[in-house]
Amino acid sequence: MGETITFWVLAVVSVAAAFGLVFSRKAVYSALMLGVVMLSLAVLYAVQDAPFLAVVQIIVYTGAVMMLFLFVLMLVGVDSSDSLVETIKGQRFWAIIAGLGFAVLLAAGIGNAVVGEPAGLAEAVKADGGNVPALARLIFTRYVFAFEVTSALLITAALGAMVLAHRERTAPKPTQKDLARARFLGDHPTPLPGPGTYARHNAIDMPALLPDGSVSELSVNRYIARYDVERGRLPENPRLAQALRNVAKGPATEQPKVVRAVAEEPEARVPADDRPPVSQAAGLPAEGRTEGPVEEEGK
Amino acid sequence: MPWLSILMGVPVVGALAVAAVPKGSDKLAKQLTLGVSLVVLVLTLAMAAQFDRSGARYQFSEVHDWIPSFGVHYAVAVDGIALVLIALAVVLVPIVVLASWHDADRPEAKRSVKTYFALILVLEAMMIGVFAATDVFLFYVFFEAMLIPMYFMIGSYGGAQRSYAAVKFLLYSLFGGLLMLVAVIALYAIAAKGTFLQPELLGAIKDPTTQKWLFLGFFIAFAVKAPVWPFHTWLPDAAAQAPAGAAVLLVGVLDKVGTYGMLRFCLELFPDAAKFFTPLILTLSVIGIVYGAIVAIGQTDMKRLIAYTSISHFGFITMGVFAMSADAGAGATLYMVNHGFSTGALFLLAGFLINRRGSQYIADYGGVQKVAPVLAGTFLVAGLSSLSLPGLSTFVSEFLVLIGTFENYVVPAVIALSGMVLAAVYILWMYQRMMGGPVQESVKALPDLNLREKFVVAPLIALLVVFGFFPKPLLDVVNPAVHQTLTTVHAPQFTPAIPVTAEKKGAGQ
Amino acid sequence: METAADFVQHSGGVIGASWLTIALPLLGAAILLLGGRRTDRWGHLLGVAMSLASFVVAVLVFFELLGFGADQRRRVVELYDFLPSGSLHVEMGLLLDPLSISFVLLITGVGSLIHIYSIGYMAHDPGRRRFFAYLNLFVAAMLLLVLADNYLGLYIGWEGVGLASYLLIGFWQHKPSAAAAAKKAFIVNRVGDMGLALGIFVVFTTFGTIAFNQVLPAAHGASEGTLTLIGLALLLGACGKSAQLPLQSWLLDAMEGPTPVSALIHAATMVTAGVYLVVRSGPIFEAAPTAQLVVTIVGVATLLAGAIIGTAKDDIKKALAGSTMSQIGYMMLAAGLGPVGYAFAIAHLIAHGFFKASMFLGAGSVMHAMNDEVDMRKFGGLASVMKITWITFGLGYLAIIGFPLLSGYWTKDGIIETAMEHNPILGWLAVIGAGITGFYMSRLFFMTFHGRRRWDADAHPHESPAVMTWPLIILSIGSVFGGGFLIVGNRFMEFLAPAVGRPEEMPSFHPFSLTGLVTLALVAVGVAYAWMRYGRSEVPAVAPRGSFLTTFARRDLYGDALNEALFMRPGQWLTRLAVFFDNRGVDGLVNGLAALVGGTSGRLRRIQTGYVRSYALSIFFGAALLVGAWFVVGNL
Amino acid sequence: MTTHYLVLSALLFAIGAVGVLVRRNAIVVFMCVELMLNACNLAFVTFARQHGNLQGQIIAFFVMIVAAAEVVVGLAIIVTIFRTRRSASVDDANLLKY
Repeated sequence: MGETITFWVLAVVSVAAAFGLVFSRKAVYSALMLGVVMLSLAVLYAVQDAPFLAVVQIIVYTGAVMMLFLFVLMLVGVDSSDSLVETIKGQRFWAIIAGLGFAVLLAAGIGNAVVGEPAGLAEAVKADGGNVPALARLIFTRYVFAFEVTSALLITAALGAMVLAHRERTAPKPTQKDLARARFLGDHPTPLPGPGTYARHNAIDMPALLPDGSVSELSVNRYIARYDVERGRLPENPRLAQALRNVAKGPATEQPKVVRAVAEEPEARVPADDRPPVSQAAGLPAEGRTEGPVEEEGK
Repeated sequence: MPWLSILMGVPVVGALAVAAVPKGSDKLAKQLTLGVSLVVLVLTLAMAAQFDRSGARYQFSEVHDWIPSFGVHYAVAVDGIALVLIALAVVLVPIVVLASWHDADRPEAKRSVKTYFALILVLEAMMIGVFAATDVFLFYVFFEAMLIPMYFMIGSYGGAQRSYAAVKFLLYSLFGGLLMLVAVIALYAIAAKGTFLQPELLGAIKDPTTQKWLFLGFFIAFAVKAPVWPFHTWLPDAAAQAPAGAAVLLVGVLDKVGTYGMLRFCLELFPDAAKFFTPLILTLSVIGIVYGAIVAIGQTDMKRLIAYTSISHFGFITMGVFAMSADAGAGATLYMVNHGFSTGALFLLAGFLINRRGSQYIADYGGVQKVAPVLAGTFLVAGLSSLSLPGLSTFVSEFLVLIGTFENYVVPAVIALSGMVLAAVYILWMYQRMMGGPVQESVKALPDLNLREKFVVAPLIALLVVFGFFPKPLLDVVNPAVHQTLTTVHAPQFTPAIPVTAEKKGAGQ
Repeated sequence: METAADFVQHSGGVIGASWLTIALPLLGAAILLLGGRRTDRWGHLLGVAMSLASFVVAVLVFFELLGFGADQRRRVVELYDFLPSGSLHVEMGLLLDPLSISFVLLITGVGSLIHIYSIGYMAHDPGRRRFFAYLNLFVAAMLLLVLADNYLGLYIGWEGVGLASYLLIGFWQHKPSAAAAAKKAFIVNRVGDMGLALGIFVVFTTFGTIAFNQVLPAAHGASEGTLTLIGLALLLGACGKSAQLPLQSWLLDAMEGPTPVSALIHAATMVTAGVYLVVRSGPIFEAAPTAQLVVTIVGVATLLAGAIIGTAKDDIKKALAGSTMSQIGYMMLAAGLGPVGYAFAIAHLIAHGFFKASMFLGAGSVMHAMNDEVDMRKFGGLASVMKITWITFGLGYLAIIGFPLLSGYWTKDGIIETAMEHNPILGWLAVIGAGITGFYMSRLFFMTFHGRRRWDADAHPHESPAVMTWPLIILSIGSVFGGGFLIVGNRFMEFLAPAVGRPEEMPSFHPFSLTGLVTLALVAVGVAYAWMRYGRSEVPAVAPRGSFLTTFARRDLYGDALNEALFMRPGQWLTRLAVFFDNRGVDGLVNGLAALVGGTSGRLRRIQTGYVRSYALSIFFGAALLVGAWFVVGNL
Repeated sequence: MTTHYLVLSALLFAIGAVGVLVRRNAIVVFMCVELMLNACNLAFVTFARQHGNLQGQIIAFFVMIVAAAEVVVGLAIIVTIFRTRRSASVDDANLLKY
């Protein structure tokens, strides 16, 4: 009876969470939904005489794998939400048809199958005195080769991840001398101006006033400016507010060339013909972003 | 002594050795190739000398299991027909090697010279194998494997359009080969003898409908290979683009596998179907003879022209094969050999001309006879052999084919006779345009044949003349095999309308 | 009737070595061709020596043959097993009988004289060695033609002489006209050879052998239809080689070759091979009257056509070629008359060999003197400067028009009278032909040697050297006495009878028969008319336009035009069509198929959008379908 | 009871599959794949109990290991792609076509 209740509760939760996973616009929500599904499943494992798996599910999946997902999400950018508008014609329609068909067919098939009462695992684990020792016996005897192979797989995966994520340095690392020269060749030999001193809300989101009285857009970080704009926490002074808006709108406004020359992605210096041809087209918006301010400067 | 395996092994080992020659010593590679091919020639002659003309049909037989579970054997042996064709191949190879001495090493080509010669040796081994195989499956393997070296010889050493020609050649041949593979497997399955050995499969297929389908499978493959009209269009392209030496091996030997296969497999394995299809095939042959000749007349490129003459000649061969008479069969076999020599000489001489002048268009020549009389003279002899002038061996074979066909099928033979006239037109017109007339400016400095080239042409012409006046050695070898084949097919014996009393000449003495 | 038993197997003696007649000139040709420039200095001498040696062997054989009784004069010399095939078994051998030995003597005799003559004629030609090589090759092939004891051997010789003729007509390959003429000769001959080959096929399928001594005795056993077919096929071959209608067109062009070639091949020997073939196959023709009739018709048609062409040609060699056609027409006519005509045919052939060779060589001598000019309108009055040539040519001329007691008189009148007895229409046509012969030969003779000198300014005619004049003299002796020697007293008929069969009654020669008188009168009229027009009156330097008939004759009776319209133009058209069809039709079909496959896959590859999700969708659909299928199948 | 678990497993699997097909964010697609793997694991575990045989659990265990490896590599690939393209949309990586 207890199992039935548990099952129905968790089944509803997990299916709902699964739908949430598929249909939420923000990837972080999806990740959390997936965590819910996994936890529910962990409980279901436990219910079904698989305590070891339940624990592994929680530790490995919910603990490690999910964290990895979230970490990558952070890396890629959590702030953007996906568009759910389908771009491939008929893809969504046919996907749903196929999914429905598949589910119905499978469920119908399973539902029609005649299944007796579960045999239960009590017999199987009795000799070893528990689920974990029984599993251990199997893993280290009969399936030891597979187990060893998985270790190789994991090492390979770790290596692969490192190789893939590694960023190849295509130019020699700039020395102190290079940095200094670049800095003094650029527009801003001095450090960027700090944020404004007349802080009322939050000191680092207040643009600084330069000695001639003008507002320095360089003094505010773009992300902070955007945060302010989105939250409507703009300063009351219209000049300052306008400056923040400019910063938030224009990407990386007025990053001094000196600084950019050092901090810019190395691929900007990769000769054009080393890149696959279409990536130039894909890279176009990014270039527009970086080139935009230069034009503004000209004006 | 496993003669045939040795014959195949020597060139393979030679090819490996040639391929292993260090880069830069091309001359060594060439000399090695020539040496190996001459060794093979000597071995073949030694084998041929031991061939017992009145002995068993298949001699020098070797049978080893290859894939026992399917009854596939490494089985080789030769009868008279296979023997003369192997002899043709091994005679042509050293000649081709000598003729191609500088073909592969044009500096602008940047191709590996030794690879070319290694490929020739590999091809030689396969040509010997395909004629010697008595296991249908082994035959098929050689039949297809032969394409590979030839594909590379055309595709990487040929003329401007070489890749088009090579791909066309390959696709055509594969198309036929696949049909044959189906037929080979079906033959094995339906015969249910658990073996692929050709002698044991004789008469295994009784059902006439099955015979017809299997026959078609084999025949189309051979018809593409031969090539029989209308499967011929790959040949002019391939022959025109291939280097002259490769073209000789292609038209001279490789294509003979098609007609040889008809004689050995189509006829012997499926006698009833062969008889059923004979009218159709004779029609195709006659069309090929006349059509090939007419199209040859209209060619402007001499290598294409020679290729089309070959289509005409292959018409004669298939006609002879399917005429089902002893004379025509012997004639067709002889034709295969003689055509190899004759067309070989023509292609090689055309190659010499092209090397000198840099053009394969007939219109770019004129008056060559004046500046290079030996070249022109040998070209004329080769041309005359192509038009089957009596006194040259091609005449003997063409005459036998025609008279043998006439015994059983009057109308095709009479139409085919017109091929004689058309042959005269295409050869002599080409000769007139290229060699006659005033000397063209561009050929004024054309050098005559050098010593190497004379050594290339001389044996071919000598063979043509010797077998033209004295074909008996070849015929004696071929006749028993042809007789056996016809016995298998149950071809009727020819009887004249009014048999002259079989008295010897001059019995009155 | 003859039987195989009449043929005597022979091995020893000079006859046994008769193969030397063929082998020696062949050896000469081989040495000269393979020896290259090394043999340039003495090549011509070797050529002459080989030809003479062959002649000597032939004479010895002849005398040994004469030594046997008349019935024993058919000797077969077996050489070797040539073609042992399934049912066709050809043993190469030589057949020596009166017929073949007559030819052998003519070929080697006249051939040797022409060899000698050529030493002088070709003295300044850089290709003289090659020329003699070809001449030797020709002699060998021609001897094989007449000596072979089977049709295949004959055929080999037949095409061999065709090759030699091709090489010699095109000897000056650098002249496009010569190269074209050589090709034309070979191709037209090949059309004839096709007929000969067909004839051989029918012979083989009928009799199972192609040896003369087995086929000919058995010929009467075959059905008349078969024999007619064989006869007509052989006749086609004969027409090609002997330039009879309708395959006559090559002979006039063949005059592009050097003059000794015209004399030897295109007058004295090769072109008569057709007559030899018909006479040799006599038993076949005798049993097929229709074929015989066609032979005579062809003969008469050609003798008239050749004569008409001869009247209008201004080129001395072409005029002579026309006359050759015409004279061979007479021989054909005789050969078509059966045993009674054979002897006359061969006798005329031999006589013609002498006088026509003499005239051709004379013409060559004239050309030699006149800077290779051939236009008779630029000759005239040469009699005074070239005495020997004039006399020898004149004797040949008189012989050909049938001047009483000269060679042509005996042989040609014999033919005309036999034809008259056989079929008056043919006979009278032959008489008319003789009259025209009188005219055109006189025209030629007068235009060349008499009348006003119309030479070019730089012409300095002179008599030819002795090496050229001696052959002329010897040949003219033959043309004066040869015919009489052969015909008077039926000497030649008796000699030939064992070979060709004996007619029921030997023809007796009536010197003053009505036909003979009429013929003589007509010839006289022709000569007189020619004298009026060309001897006494002025000959215009440029040919007048002339009537339609003149143009008709000048254009070779439109033979070339006809060939062009009937064969060449449609042939070219057909060739172009076939090439087009091959490139666009057959190859186009193949390439079209390839393009179709290529196009289809080009379209199909658009399915590969690059969107992973599309691929995943199709995978998922596939999985769903599989599950569905599994249920369906599982429930069945 | 077993049937219920299996139906749940099938449902989750189908939902995951639909997610793979309709979502463009590579990370979400990955999550959906994980969902499908989990659904399979549920089925394995259920069958293990049904048959009284531990091998179902063993394979589920291996599936988890492989899934972990797969996630590591997959995410690394996503990061690399994102770094060059500034996008994690699977539709943007469509060069391998035609």
